[in-house]
Amino acid sequence: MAEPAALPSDAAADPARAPASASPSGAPIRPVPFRGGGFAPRSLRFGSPATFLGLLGLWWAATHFGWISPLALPKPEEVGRAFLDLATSGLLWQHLAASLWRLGLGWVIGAAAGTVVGFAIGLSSLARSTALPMVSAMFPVPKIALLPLFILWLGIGEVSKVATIAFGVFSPMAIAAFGGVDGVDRNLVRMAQSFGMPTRAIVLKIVLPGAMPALLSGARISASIGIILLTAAEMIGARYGIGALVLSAGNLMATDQLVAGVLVLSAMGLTVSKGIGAIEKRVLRWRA
Amino acid sequence: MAEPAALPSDAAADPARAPASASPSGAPIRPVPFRGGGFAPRSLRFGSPATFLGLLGLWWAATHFGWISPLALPKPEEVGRAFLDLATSGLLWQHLAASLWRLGLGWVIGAAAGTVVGFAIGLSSLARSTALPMVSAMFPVPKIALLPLFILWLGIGEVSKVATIAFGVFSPMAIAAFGGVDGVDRNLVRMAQSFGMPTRAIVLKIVLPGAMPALLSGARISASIGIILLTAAEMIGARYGIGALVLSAGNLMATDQLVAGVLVLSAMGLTVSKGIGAIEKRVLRWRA
Amino acid sequence: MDLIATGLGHAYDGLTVLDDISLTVASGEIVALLGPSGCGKSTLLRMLGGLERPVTGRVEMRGAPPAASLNPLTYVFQDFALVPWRTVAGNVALPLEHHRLGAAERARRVAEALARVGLSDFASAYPRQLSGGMKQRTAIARAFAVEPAVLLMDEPLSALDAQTRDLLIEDLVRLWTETRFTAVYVTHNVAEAVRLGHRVVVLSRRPGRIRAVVEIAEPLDRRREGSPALGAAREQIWELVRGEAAAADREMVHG
Amino acid sequence: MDLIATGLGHAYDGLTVLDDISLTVASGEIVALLGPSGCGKSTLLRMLGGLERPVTGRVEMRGAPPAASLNPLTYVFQDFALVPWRTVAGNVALPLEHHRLGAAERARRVAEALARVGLSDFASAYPRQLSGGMKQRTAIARAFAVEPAVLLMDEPLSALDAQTRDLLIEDLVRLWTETRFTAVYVTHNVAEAVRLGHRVVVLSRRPGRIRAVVEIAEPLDRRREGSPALGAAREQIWELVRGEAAAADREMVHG
Amino acid sequence: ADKVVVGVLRFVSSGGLFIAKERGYFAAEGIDLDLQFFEAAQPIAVAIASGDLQFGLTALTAGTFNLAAKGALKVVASQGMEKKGVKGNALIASNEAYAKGFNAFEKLPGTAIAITQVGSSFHYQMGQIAAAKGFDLAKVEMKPLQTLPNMMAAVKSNQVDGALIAPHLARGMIDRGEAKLIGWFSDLAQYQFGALFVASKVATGNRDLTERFVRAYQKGMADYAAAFMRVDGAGERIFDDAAKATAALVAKHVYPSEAAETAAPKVFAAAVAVDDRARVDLADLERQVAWMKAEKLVGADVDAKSFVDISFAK
Ligand SMILES: Nc1ncnc2c1ncn2[C@@H]1O[C@H](COP(=O)(O)OP(=O)(O)OP(=O)(O)O)[C@@H](O)[C@H]1O
Ligand SMILES: Nc1ncnc2c1ncn2[C@@H]1O[C@H](COP(=O)(O)OP(=O)(O)OP(=O)(O)O)[C@@H](O)[C@H]1O
Ligand SMILES: [Mg+2]
Ligand SMILES: [Mg+2]
Repeated sequence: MAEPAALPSDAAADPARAPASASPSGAPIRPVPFRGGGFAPRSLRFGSPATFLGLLGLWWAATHFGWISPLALPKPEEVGRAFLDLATSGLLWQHLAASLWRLGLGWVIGAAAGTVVGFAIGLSSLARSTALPMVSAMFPVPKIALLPLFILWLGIGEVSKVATIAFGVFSPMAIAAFGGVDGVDRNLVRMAQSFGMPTRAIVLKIVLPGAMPALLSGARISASIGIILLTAAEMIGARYGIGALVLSAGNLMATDQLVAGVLVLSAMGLTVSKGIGAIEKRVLRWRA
Repeated sequence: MAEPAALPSDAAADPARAPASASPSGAPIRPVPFRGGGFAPRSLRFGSPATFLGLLGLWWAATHFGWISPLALPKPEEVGRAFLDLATSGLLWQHLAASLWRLGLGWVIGAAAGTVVGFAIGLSSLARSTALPMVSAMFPVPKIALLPLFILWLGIGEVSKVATIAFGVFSPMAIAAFGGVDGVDRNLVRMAQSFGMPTRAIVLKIVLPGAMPALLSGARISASIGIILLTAAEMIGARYGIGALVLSAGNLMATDQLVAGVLVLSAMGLTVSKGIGAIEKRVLRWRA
Repeated sequence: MDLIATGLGHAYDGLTVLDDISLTVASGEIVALLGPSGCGKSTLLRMLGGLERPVTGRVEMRGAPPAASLNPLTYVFQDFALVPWRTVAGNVALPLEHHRLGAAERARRVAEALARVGLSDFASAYPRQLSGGMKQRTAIARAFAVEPAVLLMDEPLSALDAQTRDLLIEDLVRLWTETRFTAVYVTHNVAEAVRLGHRVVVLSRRPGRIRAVVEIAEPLDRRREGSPALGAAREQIWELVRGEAAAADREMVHG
Repeated sequence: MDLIATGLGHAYDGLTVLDDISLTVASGEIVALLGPSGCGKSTLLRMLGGLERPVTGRVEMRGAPPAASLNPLTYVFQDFALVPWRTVAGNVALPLEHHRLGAAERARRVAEALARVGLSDFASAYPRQLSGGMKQRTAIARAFAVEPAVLLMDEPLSALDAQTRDLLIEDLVRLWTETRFTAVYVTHNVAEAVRLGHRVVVLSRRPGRIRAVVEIAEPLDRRREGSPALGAAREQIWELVRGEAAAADREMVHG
Repeated sequence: ADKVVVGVLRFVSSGGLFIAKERGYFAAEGIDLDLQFFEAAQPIAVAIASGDLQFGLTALTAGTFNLAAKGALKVVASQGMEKKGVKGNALIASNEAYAKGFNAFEKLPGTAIAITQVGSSFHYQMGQIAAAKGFDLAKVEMKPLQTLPNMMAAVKSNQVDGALIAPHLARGMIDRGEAKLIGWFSDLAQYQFGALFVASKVATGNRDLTERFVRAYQKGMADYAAAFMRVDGAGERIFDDAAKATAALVAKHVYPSEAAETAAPKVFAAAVAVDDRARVDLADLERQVAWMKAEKLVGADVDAKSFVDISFAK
């Protein structure tokens, strides 16, 4: 079977073959120009470290050659020293531990509530008519503006801080979950129904895994928002916490500490994002 | 052609027909149970006004029957009075005008920059390797933490306020645009290439409209984030602005004004969202 | 178990899709439903299976389903409807999981169903790794795993290419010869209808009405490409559907 | 204008997909490319049209394309590739817009192309409002609007149902009789290949090699269902592809 | 011992409390004091209202008046004050504005002045300056910048014409040539800007605890006054070893990460005037409330008498 079958007209291998209506074989021959390709960017292997190194270099040059006043931006080595001071004194870990704990708890509560409400919106007309407008109305409410009320309601302890984060995480997560549920292939649901699967099983085995990609991307966004809110949450009576550190550095105009703290927050964001990426890879193994 | 053709075996209209292998015609007959339906929630017509009225009623009852201390939450009528005072004194419009102007300008700048960067990330490997990590690193940076630096760099005038909003809007918009470009059907791009369309035309006529749904939903989210940041932006040296109003109400512990201001922000968010919904309906007419 | 439809009619938002369909599917019989796109074939099948409530008329079962049947009326969907996050075996196990079966019995049923369609080696593959024909075979295995009394198949082969389709038709004929399942087989492919149907019910353009019922006496396992009886039935049906198809194809979909 | 491929080969990340394909498509000729799924038909067509760079070998054009041709090598895609946000007329106009044509000339070309495929009444409909056959006809109109020298068609009818496909094949035959276009027609449907090809090139399973080239002398417009010449060619080709298809269908897609 | 949580800012004006804690005056009264530090004044009052804190030492602002008027907290003792002869808050001008002629209190109309927040003590002081110099406060553009560092930055970079700012910050800026002095507020008027607050529940329900707390606090305030308020013949305050030792106690809380040698002089320089028995000047508070009412910063129903209890600190 591997050899071409010998058929009467097996002449394709002869490029000079010229049927009746063909162009004269003496006509000029031009190659077919390439016009495809592109529109498929890839992440270059060392792109992201190179970028960060480049930015660092730029920062170094800008502060050392006086392009930027030292008031406006500390030198990289000052920030590095501030960071080292924090790390060696052990303060960094105390700050980090306090923040991570608040962030983790607030995010879990807010994300869980958001997911449940988002699922309800995605599955029930009643929830869609009542909870959806509430979620949409709550999203643009600035959490810092509500801090005085949060203190009155929940005190200055951990509760109000965790609540600030949870509250901020809730809306985007609910919206993501709702979109995810809405996007679940209804054919799969009909299939499950056609096998007489009970509603509970359909929600758990069809809707939940089907909404998982949306939930994970919601987790990604809401984690970023949670980190942003850390600073707002730690405006109130926080002794430790990266947000508190950054705020007090701002109050003292200690720009080196300020920038160090901001970089820590940014690194936290990147770490969480990488972590979710890893989870995605595992949980969504079934995709591509 | 409308009449069924008279064919030898046209006996389907006779339900009593029983071929050789069929069940005995005396066997018990049961209806086929219905097991479909559901999983298709709709927004009920008066759901959202009913919800808001219900919440208002609850609020009224909670504050009037003393379930919540008057310190923690003002009565609805107090908030209404505060709102009316603001409206009749004309202050509300001054605040609103100042905020809308900042929000509009900041959002346009941030969204435009985000869209351009997102398109670059979506189209070029270089941008994907450099700009994408930067955008991801910038997203979780809390803008309030940077306020002291923003003041140093951009002063306490309108520039720093607009920049705060633009900066906050930039990342989510870039991520949305990038996702939108990534999601554009590559077959359409190949089709355009196969017709020899120049790259510029492909970007404008294929990629841009194809990414439009994602851009609009990015606009929706980033507008909410812009409104949230209004308060942060107006922390500094703003005499007018809803964010400044809310902050100073918080400073004065004038909870009635505070809640009125927050409701205005929430209404702004809902209005913007409705507006984008209307644009969606027009621009995405070609869908469903 | 027989399936009996009486005076079925359906409309979506005032658009009448089906009108006065009466039809009996006897036990062990394959009824092919043929009609142009949009004539309501899928709607009819959904009503037969209890996934859609008929606007007029009713659907009934006569006689008890076999005791082992977990799901008397079982669908095979055009788009396979495989759950992408489950392996082949997981997909076949899905409809068994909410029944009280022992783990061993469940595993036995899955293994048996996969063996029947020749996919035993692919039990732990994900749907994305399968060719179209294998996907559809998985869907068929899933349907057989619940021991259906009646199979409701909605264009089960239309997503496949011609050669693969041919292979699966042979699979189906073999399965029918072995198990004598009952089926309603929706298609708009005349050749397929003639190859698989004991009777072919031809529907008109929307609103779908029964235009004709063609009975094909030749036993399934003896039907061949060139056979004259099949050729005659095909010609006859082709004449019936041709004009309708051309008209239906030139219709704009509003909405 | 002739299209000449010499010693073409391709590989994706080390996976050899095509091997040593040499082929000449003469002006006015329709070459049908037949082969099992995954054998590299689309890859070959993309290389012929300059959308993919061959790893080995080269593709050339001999002779000048007609002066009026805006895009000598023009595709018709399997999934239609209609831009959903443009109307039928807008889709047909799309490839004309970057050429220096007067607005009147552009409108004339669009109207003529739509008239040729019988879609003049649907000029302002959006793709979502069209049936599959109409979508494919729009895609064909778009291809004709640029006056191609060679049409490259990648399974242009495989997304359509059998009846609609039949109607479009007749359309294509009529169009060829009128305009004598040159085409490479990729398909995995033997009947289609035999109906439309002056020559049928049969590829082997991956890596695709030319297994055979079957020449069919009968003029396109005289080919009929039952004709013995066609029947013979079909049988011959069917034999060639059958075993390969069964094997290809049982292959798991890795990746 | 009774466990008591008190909210406080890391300011020298809270020095009385720190001294009392360090010298064991609270322990002597059977109080186990837990200091809870805040970044801003406002949340201290809110936290007392919410029940998280029993006591708080913070500024008198429109916000605290509004909260107090709702019955959640009471003022029982005073904190810092502006007093003739002791340099308190200063009005400074940015170099640019100064060069353009902003060199006296009288030139304030038409300028943009940085304050912390609307309704803050700085805001009130601007009102008092306007009253003393007889111009309309509305003619001054008030720029709320939330924090003192923000205000400094704005003055330094000439983004505002001037600021009313704490004395040690003002001195530093003037010394470094970043701003010019217009004048000291204490030259114009006298007033109390901070107070010891107590939750109403504690003041009425546990009068004994409140009395013991205030007693301990008063002792600390007496030490504070003795250490920082003694003046020599020229009116300059005397910084001797005793003052240095006391300053070191305060510095422990105000500059927790700095050594006492460098921090103590800073504390001394930043010391504001206090009443040595921490008495509340009810008439002064009534004036403050009246002014804020006029500016619509507090509700019309706010009355100082209702939340000030002068029976503790006599
Ligand atoms: N859920 C629905 N809501 C509204 N209209 C519907 C719905 N489902 C189907 N229709 C319409 O009802 C008609 C019949 O649909 P149906 O899917 O039953 O046709 P069909 O014969 O199966 O067509 P096809 O061959 O394309 O699968 C079509 O015009 C379709 O647009
Ligand atoms: N962009 C790509 N990257 C990697 N592998 C590819 C790519 N495109 C195609 N392939 C692989 O190359 C092989 C041939 O693909 P191609 O699409 O050319 O086959 P085909 O004959 O057109 O198949 P079909 O009949 O299914 O359309 C397949 O195994 C496919 O998985
Ligand atoms: Mg259907
Ligand atoms: Mg292909």
